[in-house]
Amino acid sequence: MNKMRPLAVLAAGVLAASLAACGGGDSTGGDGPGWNAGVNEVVNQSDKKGGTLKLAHSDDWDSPDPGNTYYAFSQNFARLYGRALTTFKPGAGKESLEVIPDLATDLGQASDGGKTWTYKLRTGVKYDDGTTVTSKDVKYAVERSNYTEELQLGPKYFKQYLVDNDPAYKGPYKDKGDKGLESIETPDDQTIVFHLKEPFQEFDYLVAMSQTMPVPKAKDTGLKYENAMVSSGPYKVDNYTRGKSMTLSRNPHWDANTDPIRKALPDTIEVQAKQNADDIDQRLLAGSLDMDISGVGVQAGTQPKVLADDQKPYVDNPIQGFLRFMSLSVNVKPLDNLHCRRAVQYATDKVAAQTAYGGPLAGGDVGTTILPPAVDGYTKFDLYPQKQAENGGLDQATLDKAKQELQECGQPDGFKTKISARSDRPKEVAMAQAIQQSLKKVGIETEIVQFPAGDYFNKYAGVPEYVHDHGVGMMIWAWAADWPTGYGFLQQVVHGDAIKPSGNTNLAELDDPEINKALDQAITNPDKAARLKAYGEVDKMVMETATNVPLVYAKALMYRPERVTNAGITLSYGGMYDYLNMGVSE
Amino acid sequence: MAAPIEVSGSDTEAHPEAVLSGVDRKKIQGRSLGQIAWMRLKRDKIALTGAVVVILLILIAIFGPYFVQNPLTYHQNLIDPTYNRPKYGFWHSGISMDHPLGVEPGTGRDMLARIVHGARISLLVSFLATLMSVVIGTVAGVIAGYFGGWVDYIISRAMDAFLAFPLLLFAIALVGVVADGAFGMTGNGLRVSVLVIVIGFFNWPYIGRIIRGQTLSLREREFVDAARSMGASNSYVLFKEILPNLVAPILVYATLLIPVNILFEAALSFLGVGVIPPTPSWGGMLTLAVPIYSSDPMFMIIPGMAIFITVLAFNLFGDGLRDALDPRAK
Amino acid sequence: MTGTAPAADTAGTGEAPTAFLEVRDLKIHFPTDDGLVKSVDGLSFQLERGRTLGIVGESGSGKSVTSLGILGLHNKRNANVSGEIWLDGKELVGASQSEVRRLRGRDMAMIFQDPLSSMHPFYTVGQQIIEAYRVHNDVSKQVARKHAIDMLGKVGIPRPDQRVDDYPHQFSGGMRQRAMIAMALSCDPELLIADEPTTALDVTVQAQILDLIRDLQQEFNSAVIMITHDLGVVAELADDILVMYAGRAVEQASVDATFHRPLHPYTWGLLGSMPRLDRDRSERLLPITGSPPSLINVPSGCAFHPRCPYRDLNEGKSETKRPELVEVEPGHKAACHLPLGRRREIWTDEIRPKL
Amino acid sequence: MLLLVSLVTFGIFFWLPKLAGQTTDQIAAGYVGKAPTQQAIEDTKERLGLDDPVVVQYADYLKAIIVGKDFKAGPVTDHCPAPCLGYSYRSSQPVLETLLDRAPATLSLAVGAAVIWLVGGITVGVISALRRGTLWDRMAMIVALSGVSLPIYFTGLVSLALFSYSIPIFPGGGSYTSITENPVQWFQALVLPWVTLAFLYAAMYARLTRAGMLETMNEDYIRTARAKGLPEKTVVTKHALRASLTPIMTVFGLDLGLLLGGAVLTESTFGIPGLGRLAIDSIRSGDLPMVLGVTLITSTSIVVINLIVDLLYAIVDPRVRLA
Repeated sequence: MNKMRPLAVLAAGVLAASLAACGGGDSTGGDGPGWNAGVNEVVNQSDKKGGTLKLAHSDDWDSPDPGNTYYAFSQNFARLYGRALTTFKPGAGKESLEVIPDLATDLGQASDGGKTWTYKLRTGVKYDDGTTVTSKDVKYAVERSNYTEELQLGPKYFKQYLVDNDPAYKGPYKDKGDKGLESIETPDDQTIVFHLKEPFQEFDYLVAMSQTMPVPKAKDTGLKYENAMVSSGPYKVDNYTRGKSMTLSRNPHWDANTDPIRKALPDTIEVQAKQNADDIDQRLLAGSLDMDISGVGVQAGTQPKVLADDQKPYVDNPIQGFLRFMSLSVNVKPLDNLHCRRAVQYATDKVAAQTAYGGPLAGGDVGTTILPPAVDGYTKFDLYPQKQAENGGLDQATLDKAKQELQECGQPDGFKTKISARSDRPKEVAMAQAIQQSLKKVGIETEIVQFPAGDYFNKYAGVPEYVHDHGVGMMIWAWAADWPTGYGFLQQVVHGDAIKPSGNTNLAELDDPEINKALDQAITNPDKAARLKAYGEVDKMVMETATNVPLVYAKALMYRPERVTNAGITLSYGGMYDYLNMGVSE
Repeated sequence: MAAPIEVSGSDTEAHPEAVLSGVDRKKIQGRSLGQIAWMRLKRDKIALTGAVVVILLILIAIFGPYFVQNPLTYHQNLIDPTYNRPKYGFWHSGISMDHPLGVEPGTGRDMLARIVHGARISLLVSFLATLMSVVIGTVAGVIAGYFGGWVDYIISRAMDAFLAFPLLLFAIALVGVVADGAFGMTGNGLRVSVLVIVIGFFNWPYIGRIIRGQTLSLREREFVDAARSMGASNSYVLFKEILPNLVAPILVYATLLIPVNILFEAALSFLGVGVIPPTPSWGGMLTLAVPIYSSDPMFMIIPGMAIFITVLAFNLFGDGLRDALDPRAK
Repeated sequence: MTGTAPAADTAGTGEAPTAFLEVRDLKIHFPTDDGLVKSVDGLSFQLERGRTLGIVGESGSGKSVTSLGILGLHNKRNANVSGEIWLDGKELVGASQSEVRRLRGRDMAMIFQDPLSSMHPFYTVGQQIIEAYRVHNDVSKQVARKHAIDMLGKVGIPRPDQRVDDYPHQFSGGMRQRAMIAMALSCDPELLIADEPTTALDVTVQAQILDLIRDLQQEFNSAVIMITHDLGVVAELADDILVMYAGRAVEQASVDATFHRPLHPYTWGLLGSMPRLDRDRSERLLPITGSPPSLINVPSGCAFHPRCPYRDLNEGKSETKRPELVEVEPGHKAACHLPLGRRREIWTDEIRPKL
Repeated sequence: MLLLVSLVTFGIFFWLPKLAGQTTDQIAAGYVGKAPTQQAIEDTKERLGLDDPVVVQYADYLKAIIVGKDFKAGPVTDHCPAPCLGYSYRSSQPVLETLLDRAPATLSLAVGAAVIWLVGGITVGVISALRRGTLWDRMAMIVALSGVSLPIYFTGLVSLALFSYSIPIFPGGGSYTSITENPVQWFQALVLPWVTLAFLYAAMYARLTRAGMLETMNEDYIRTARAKGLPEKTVVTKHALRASLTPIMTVFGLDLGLLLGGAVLTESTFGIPGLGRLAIDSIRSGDLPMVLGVTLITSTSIVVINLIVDLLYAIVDPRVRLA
């Protein structure tokens, strides 16, 4: 599992188009909407109801419980059986990044300088058991997902930003008082008010998370809720068997009048879990399957097939929300020295890394900034320009720069350290090997250490103490924003406050007062344009510290079978197809 | 899977006397077990082929690495960025004059070099592991078989228990739990030793069982009684009478255990708990080949065949050796 | 002693003989890694119904191979068989396997040395007899079972109706051998070959089994070949005796002649090495010196010469010329270079007294 | 026996990590999800009882098996009746339920393959034994050796590449469906796994059978059977083969037992959702109760099958007395 999958990524349509171009040119031969057509607009637009939408997953949900999940695909898909206060506009490219009201009638009303947010619920929204949705259910949903010890899998932003009770709130399962979390008020069944510790201008993005999908207290069964979920969306979950499948059918009590954004086209939706990845691709190409729900693109083995002229028109190659990069721990010698870090910035052959990860199409574009081009606030710059020698590898000039930095660092002959990667991510390990090779050229000797992805952040790379003790100077990983803004992307990675004893996400342990301050100010700023500008500047400041080596902006080859209607890449869920209005043509 | 004890049924079906009075006489005229074995082995063309290949492999494992290019050197220029696989060579294998077995997708590292270095790891691990199994197995087997009674009972039950474990799972788990830096070792040094210990430790019952059986029967033999009756000490009987007679079976089953262990090591690497990259290993190469095997099968075939040929060679040789040395075939 | 009129005259002519069983110039050779093993090398004899032929010799003299050869039980793949075996007017060496198979068990049966290993451990004695009976007789299981019980009764097994369902390992050695015999006789064969039928048994039982065989032979009037290295046994049972050495017959005569007027040094040796309880022994036994010859490189000339104390008495013929088996007295044949008279002297003067 | 197995398993998974120097905090950190605050870690430790000494944890585990156990799922508590193998650390599913849910796939795979390899292996073995030294025999034995020399995941991939992708006769990996759902697809999906798995084992059994036959064909009672004038066919099948089968039964018991614990490599190669894959996944995700569960199932099936084998022994070989 990737530590974090994006809830949203911002990208300019123009950009997407240009990416499409560098992604292998336009459709050649074959009919169909065309290569990369789904990146900018929704393909096969249709209102035809009926049929069965078949999806498959090579793995399984962390949990389909809206209050206990983190995956992007899960957030994307949960909207079929649940309605959060807000959501992202169904569509492709730029428009897909717009936050719009869903369960709420309108976006949040900020007051008190952005510390208080008020939402009004739509009337007449019913669960699949016929009961009516009230604001208490939303409150309860947030409480159970953020404050209980049982539901651990989802993000904990509400806990982080909302004012806590005094004494600390123990969550609805332990705290039997009827007040619950006092910082969420529900003056009436249609109104809900959130009180934040600090001004926070991007709260509308936060409540777009599946964690605000209403859960009636009476129906909550904690960890077992995933097997008996109550639906507030157009579909109800008929059954979910972990490791096997989930089937959805229409929610008889869903009323289109209360829901302007959903089309609810298929009669039934099936998801098979734990399927063989290659087989998923085969079935996609054969037309017996409609979607790979995980949205990570086709397997390397299928790549040649989908790039063949007859298939290419059905392929999109969108930028995904990830930055794949290498953090340099400022607390591991000699990387505590700026110049040693800068040396690494130069000496790391990013093209080699890119190829190792799958090349420009399946791997991604070479990265030079922390913010991926698809994230709002991205400004293009390259502080450590590299050049390739004609027969592969970095050219002498670049290597000389690196050597010179090593000189200044006092390590003219290079140094020794460790590179960490996730053992069950062959491509990441391949990347590590590529980097190991290129660093060797300037005398930086590295040893590759591998850890299981499951424990990467909670036990190893994400545990500063471990990193220091074992001298793991370089850590390869990937990161995507939890909500589609520069803040959502940067805060967890570069803000001093993000450093945690375990499950750390600021792997470089960068704690620069300037950077921290810049971020803190940005988020309190109601002016969006100003915020975006600030994110770009923070990005530059971070790159100045050379603590993180951007490797690639992730991209994937996504297959869009002919019979699938309303297929568009939504950047808000990290560049996968938007499932909200997907249908099938018979 | 304990190898079946095969009798190469000698052609004496209907005329025991004839051959006894015939062949035996000659044997009595000073033909040692070794000579007989060698004589038989020489006649067994298949086993000989196996033996030759085995020797070749060992030579390759020892000296090969000095003759091939660096298995870690990248040849990005050989890789087609769009498909992320070699630009030329049939099946996009990248086979060429400089790269007889082609190059690896993504990195363009020389396959031949990786196979050769892989052979080194594979053989190193399986040999050491086998050695370990043989030592534990022999000691346990002899003790159980020779002293019998409750000692035998305990050891036998232990062997049963071991055979009842899902070894692969345990191996994976064990390699997993041993964190880097444990026992003051790091990187591949640690990993290889862990692999050796895990594989070796889990395979000893196979040897143990056989040795126990052999010892049991030996213990009843006249010459042992004779020695005992002359008041020989246990240790004397064990080392002077029993062990020498166990050499043949030990040799045979060690040879037959090596291929089993090679497969075991490959399987572990395949499941991602083998030696640590960039050190090449055959199983590891197969893992990388899995996602692309349907489009570019060469990267699966080459390491696959490497494993196959090696294991087959050892099996053929070990088989012939057994037929040649099998006491019952004498 | 018409029973064993010399076969030499009709040898190899290919036409059916008068005798019930006639073996002509039988050769059974086994090519092995170490050379050609001549287990049987030109053996001829004949046998009538109701009579018993004892074949004696040391192990390795080719006795058992002969018997297996007659039944066609030698390994087809690696044995070269030549010569003729006539059973009741049918030639067996040339006959197809299936023909011989059909004869086996019905016309000729065999009793083996070790009854335990010779009976299948997984089947009851009854099953094995029934099986034997039903191969050759198309009868219902019940009938066959009935027959089996009768047979067991005949061979003197108490409570046969119960024992029939026992497994071999539940029988005592003697009982087992009786069961074997019952099985062999279940289709009342005309030729019964007993290969060391008593060696695996203890002495008291031996006698009983021998009696049993004798009685049954009288009852069924079958021809019996008794293979043994124990002259005592043949003395008990046989009418005639064939002494084999290194795959050839060296002496062939009636029991009486063999025991009282043996005309071959090897026979003397055998007699000499046989403990005689019926008379007080003057001296110690006279074992034959040396060990049996290799059947791969059989000694030149007389195969026995390396061990023969009288080899120097024939102007070196022993080492060069192989002595033919010739009739020296009516119905008494021997293969030896020693002049007949000399032989008689040696027997009467030197050997007999010492026995 | 089972106790021993469970004890060792428990030791390896619960005790060894501590031995390797991990603190309970670190261990717990593996299960807290993505926001491992100290609070969360404490909660998790308490929830999973990781702070107790390993002995106590083992005792609890056994207790659960005997009397069952309650599981706090939040607002509701869930009772898992004896024999309770606990709950997954990851998915919070009852272990036994999951095992039973996965077992059919593994069972189908193992049994189907077993049938093929027994029939195939024994037939080939017998023929080779009878035609010893002939070309057929040599070929058969070389093929057999190749069988045991091929890594199953390699044969699996090759067979998939050939018969599923190049020549699409059979469905690709991961197309397993339960027999109750769709018998036809169940069969189609399992043909390749069966054959690949059977190939490996058939090879072994062919060699076993051949060896056994060669041995028994030298037995006196075979000569007797021939002497009775039995047709060669009867001699071979009824007398020789039956005697040769006993040693094979023993090995078969062990193999089948281990297979029922999940053919790890085969299942992961063909994407069959059986116990083997469950085991691998669980080990990777450190889902100890699951791992324990699978190991126990495996050893149990081995013990049970060996019992059956012993019984069969007594039936096949009258000399064997049941103790």
